[in-house]
Amino acid sequence: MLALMERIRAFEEQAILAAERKLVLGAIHPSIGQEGVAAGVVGALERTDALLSTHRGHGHTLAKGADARAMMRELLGRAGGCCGGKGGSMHIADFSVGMLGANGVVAANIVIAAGAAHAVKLRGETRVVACIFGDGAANRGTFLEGLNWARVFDLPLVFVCEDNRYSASTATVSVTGGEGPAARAASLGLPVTEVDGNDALATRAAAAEVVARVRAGGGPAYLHCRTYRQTGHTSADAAAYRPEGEAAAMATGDDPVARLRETLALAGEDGLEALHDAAQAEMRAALAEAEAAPWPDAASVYDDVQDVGSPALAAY
Amino acid sequence: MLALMERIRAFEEQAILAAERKLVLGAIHPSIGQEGVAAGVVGALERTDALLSTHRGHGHTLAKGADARAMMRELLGRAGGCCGGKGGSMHIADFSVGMLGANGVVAANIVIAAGAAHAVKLRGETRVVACIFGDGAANRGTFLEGLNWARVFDLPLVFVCEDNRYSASTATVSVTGGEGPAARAASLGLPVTEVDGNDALATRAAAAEVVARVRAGGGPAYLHCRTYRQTGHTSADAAAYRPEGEAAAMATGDDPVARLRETLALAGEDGLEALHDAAQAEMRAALAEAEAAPWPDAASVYDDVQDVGSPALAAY
Amino acid sequence: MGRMTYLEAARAALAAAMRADARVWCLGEDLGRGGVFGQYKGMQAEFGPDRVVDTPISEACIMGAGLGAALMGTRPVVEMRFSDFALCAVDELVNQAAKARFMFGGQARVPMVVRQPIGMWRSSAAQHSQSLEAWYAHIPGLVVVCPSSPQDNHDLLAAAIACDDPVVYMEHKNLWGLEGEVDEGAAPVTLGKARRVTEGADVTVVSWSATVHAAAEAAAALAAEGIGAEVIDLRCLWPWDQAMVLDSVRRTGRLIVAHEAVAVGGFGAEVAATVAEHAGDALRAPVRRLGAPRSLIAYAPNLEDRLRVTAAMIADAARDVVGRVAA
Amino acid sequence: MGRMTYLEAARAALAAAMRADARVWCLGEDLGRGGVFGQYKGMQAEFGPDRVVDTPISEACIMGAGLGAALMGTRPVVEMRFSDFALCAVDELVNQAAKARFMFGGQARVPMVVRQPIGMWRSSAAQHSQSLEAWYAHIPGLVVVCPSSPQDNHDLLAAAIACDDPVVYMEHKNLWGLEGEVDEGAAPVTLGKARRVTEGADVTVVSWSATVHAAAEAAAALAAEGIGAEVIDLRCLWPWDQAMVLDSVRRTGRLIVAHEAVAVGGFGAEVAATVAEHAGDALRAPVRRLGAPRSLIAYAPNLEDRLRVTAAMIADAARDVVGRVAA
Ligand SMILES: Cc1ncc(C[n+]2csc(CCOP(=O)(O)OP(=O)(O)O)c2C)c(N)n1
Ligand SMILES: Cc1ncc(C[n+]2csc(CCOP(=O)(O)OP(=O)(O)O)c2C)c(N)n1
Ligand SMILES: [Mg+2]
Ligand SMILES: [Mg+2]
Repeated sequence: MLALMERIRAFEEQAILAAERKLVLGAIHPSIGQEGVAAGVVGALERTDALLSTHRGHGHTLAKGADARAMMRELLGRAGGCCGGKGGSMHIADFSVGMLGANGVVAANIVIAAGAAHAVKLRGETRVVACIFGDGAANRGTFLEGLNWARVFDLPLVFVCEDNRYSASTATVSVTGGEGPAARAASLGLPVTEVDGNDALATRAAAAEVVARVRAGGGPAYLHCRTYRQTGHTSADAAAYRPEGEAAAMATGDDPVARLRETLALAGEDGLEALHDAAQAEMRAALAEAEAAPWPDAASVYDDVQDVGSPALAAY
Repeated sequence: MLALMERIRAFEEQAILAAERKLVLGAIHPSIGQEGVAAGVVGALERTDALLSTHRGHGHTLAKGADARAMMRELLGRAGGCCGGKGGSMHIADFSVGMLGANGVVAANIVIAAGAAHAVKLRGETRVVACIFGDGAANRGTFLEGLNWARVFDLPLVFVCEDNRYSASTATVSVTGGEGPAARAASLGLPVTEVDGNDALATRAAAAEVVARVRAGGGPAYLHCRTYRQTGHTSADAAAYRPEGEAAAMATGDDPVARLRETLALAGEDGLEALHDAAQAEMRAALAEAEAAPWPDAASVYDDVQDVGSPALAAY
Repeated sequence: MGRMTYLEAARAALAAAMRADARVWCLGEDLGRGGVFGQYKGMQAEFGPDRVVDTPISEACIMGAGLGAALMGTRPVVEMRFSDFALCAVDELVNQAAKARFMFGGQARVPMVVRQPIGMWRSSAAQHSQSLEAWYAHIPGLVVVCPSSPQDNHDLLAAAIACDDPVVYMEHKNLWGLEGEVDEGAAPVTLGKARRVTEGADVTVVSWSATVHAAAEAAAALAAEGIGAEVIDLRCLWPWDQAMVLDSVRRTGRLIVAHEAVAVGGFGAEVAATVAEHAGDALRAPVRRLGAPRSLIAYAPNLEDRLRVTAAMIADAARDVVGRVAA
Repeated sequence: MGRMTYLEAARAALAAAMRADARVWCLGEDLGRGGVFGQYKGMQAEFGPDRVVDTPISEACIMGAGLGAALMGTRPVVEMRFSDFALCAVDELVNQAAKARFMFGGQARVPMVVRQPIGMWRSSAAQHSQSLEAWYAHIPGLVVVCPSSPQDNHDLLAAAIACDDPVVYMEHKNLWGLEGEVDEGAAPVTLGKARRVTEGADVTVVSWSATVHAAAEAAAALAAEGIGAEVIDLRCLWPWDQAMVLDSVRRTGRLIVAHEAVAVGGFGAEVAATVAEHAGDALRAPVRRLGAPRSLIAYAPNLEDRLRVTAAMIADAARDVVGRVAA
């Protein structure tokens, strides 16, 4: 688990570096500080389970088993990217491992996940669908429609709220009525579990229990993970909207990677440093390789639009 | 209050008759059986308060003070209709009495009402906005967005759910997760009041208390009124989807008009029959007058589109 | 072969597809009771509530769930009841379903049909009468189909269900009761092929959906006056049969495009502009478009009628362009 | 007068309107921090959080609340952050705001401006780069404005705020930093009036928003070759300045319409079709439209670039139509 979290952090660090070097083209939303949720929750899924993620989904995607090199190529818009360089960070996906995509539209993945779970139920499969979204997403209408749908049709769907307190530059509580997303999920008939998302082991335990219950036909469930993003909203956001010292305090006092490392060290695990170094090396190599990779074939701009009709510019 | 409820019922009866005689052009959604909510809730509002209604809003509109003759002309699409014959039943409105319109889109009025209340707060007025919607509307995303908005901005807004158990031909509980709209409103931070909507006096008392609290700056509130529609979804719907005898039982055992009449009779009120007869006469006259009214001036199809530009067909 | 209505023809095609392929299912409000117009009558009884699904009033989730289920390999037919209500689910259709295959580099396929009943229908007024087919023709990734006859509603719906990309399928509410011969065993049609309704040498009249019948009526009147109008039913607005239209206009030298939707920004502009660009030299008279004025659809019939494109208007336009010799 | 950016010009116009009229206010996500691009920088400090409102991420309610507040007599400026997110609020804009005045027989007025930043911008990819102005031009009841310069972004936003009907105001994300002279005291402009960017006798080039700059660049290149291109910036797509365009085409005999949005179903089709209909006889060459292919906007720059309409493409099209003598 620590290996995965080190890899996620290393990937994000290289991605931020690449962004600073203008190799990453669009905006990226780093998940540094939220590795406990990615490893804890996504780690509790089977490879054949489906996952729908958000604009801040690098960690989720890695945790589901996607290839870091293909992901980094995607961030750099290069051929060989997991989406052929067409999607970028906010549309990163790897269907081969059940990662049905990040999403550039907040809370849009909630109703899509309802459909994915509906298909699983329709075909009587034992797969589980997981849908991860942020605290800000709970204020869009799709939150109500998706959770209600999952409850009404009794679907195998785990809704995971990655609550990092912020919606871009807005403190989410300031624009969220009532007790928050968990209370809303309960009012829609879903059992609610809350966990310290920065305690990776506790998160994994909670997630495992919820996923098992859902896989056994217990119906949809809601898992609320309190966490914190240590970077700005995007890699270019200085996040001056946050109280003085908050980010620093979280980075030192409540860092999921550090907390797990300490726990394992206490338990006598060794070779932990090696995990860190291996992760750093892997992701540095991924960036170097991505930087050297070619651009996608220009003609691919007309591929995968639709089978009928020609998207090519008519002879105008 | 009984006078108003008799007038609402008489209006609906004449409207259904007009529909059967093909004088009413589009579909209408009668509110027979729900007069207690209209009289109880809307009756608790001031003339300067604002109301947003639904596709089933004839009773609300009358209760807010609109002229029955202008409403009947609108149902027949005639000149002199409260919307000039352009809106019809599903877009009936009378801004002069603060009735900001029915709505052909379920739950669309909830976010519009949030804006109306936001304007009231912005200008520091003591007006209240009321938004009435059906039980089915609680499954659209605008329910969550509108109630959350009202709570976050602490708006003078009363959300009223007219729960008649059905969403067209679907029993709403079958497609509603959790405990229902009231529980959802509570999860969004709104105080909830529930009342027997077919007990007109109890509904008026509950509404008066809630409206007073809201007017005094208590923030948004939710009022759940249990009621029943004695007709089909539309005047042309035989409603075979309802359990055998349910409608008949409600019409005899739980009719809001009959219940109020009995209560008033018990209290020694007299002249109640006269209210019924007067209402019937008023609405028969309204229909007769509407039937004789001219069609709108054809050129008005280009009026009230927008000030700039010409909607008229270009010289094609 | 059998005589059936436009509505029954679509129901037959959907039922046949569901019998043939277990992946095909449909979802929407009140489908159990047959759907608001009856297009699903008896289907829940035959296929069960798990394949003919009654949904909450949650358009964003009806559309979004259709997409999610399609990504997982099922083939949903999403019923939006009125095209106007699909405006509550435009992010799900346009930002998500239309873009998934491309955005994810071909990993995703979205074999989803979105049924959106369009058109003016017995004073439904402004929020229940719209025809926004031009919107979806403008969106890369979406196929757009507008059937005008019972046979087409059968064949085109079958083709749409068989298509592996999202199809916006727009039936016209005024045509539900239109009767016609339907061969349920007809050869499958290709999406994008138009249909020549009448032959004619003097003017090409392009249309789709309900307005095809007004065009055919106009052609009959014109024939009696010795004017040969060639009526072409596009059937699909993307892809659309440019070849058939350009070929016809090169023969007749005159184009009229007629549709019910607002003329400004209507798909008629795309047809007229394309003809002007690629067959401009063959034109013996300026192209003509007939569509609704840029006003709203009123409840009162006499106001609603002011927005209609009628057979008489089409015939007049034809007489005008035919009467006019090249400048 | 002062030199300022396209972004600063709009901020100046909004601030001036808010100072002059207490009914004007603005709402959207993260406005307190200046808005995602900085268009609201410093405004919450000046006007307070009640008139520069930070909203939840609830696009349907941001739009719906704007409408409700407009119905009650305030004049909201609704910030949608990206035009793509407005697709989460199409019912509120198109079924409700655009129709309220007409549907309610003139009882309602909706003095609301909906700011929707459009356009390709630094690999924002498919869900953050769209230009759907053609959609809203097709909707009765909506005014559609697409500013291309700092002065216009000042004057047109002021005019939009003063308009008593809903205006879809589409600023281009790539123009935020464009600098220019802005006279904050300039006479108010009329919505619907186009702007002649260059004079020319040989070909009329119609455009709007960011593509106006590509057209102007092409005109400069063509001038050097002795070809006079008359570039017209429509500024408004509804109402649009048909008179200026038709007059120009009657003089030059040639039309090119160039825009960033997808060509199929783009507003260029409306302009081209209208010219073909009303000035067809003056055309010495077929009309030409330049717009994006009907594919999706990719993340990789070399793929994104394949969808751009460039100055070179416009110049080539001009050379083609000028070189071509009437058939
Ligand atoms: C519908 C929509 N509105 C606005 C945005 C712009 N946006 C992107 S991320 C974001 C904040 C989301 O906050 P949250 O859901 O808590 O996720 P986090 O970024 O905290 O992981 C916003 C407003 C968007 N992408 N989609
Ligand atoms: C967004 C939307 N979806 C569907 C419809 C069609 N429709 C009209 S009324 C109705 C049922 C509404 O039920 P409820 O909200 O309980 O109101 P009631 O009719 O019971 O008063 C439906 C599905 C609509 N008008 N708008
Ligand atoms: Mg967050
Ligand atoms: Mg109901």
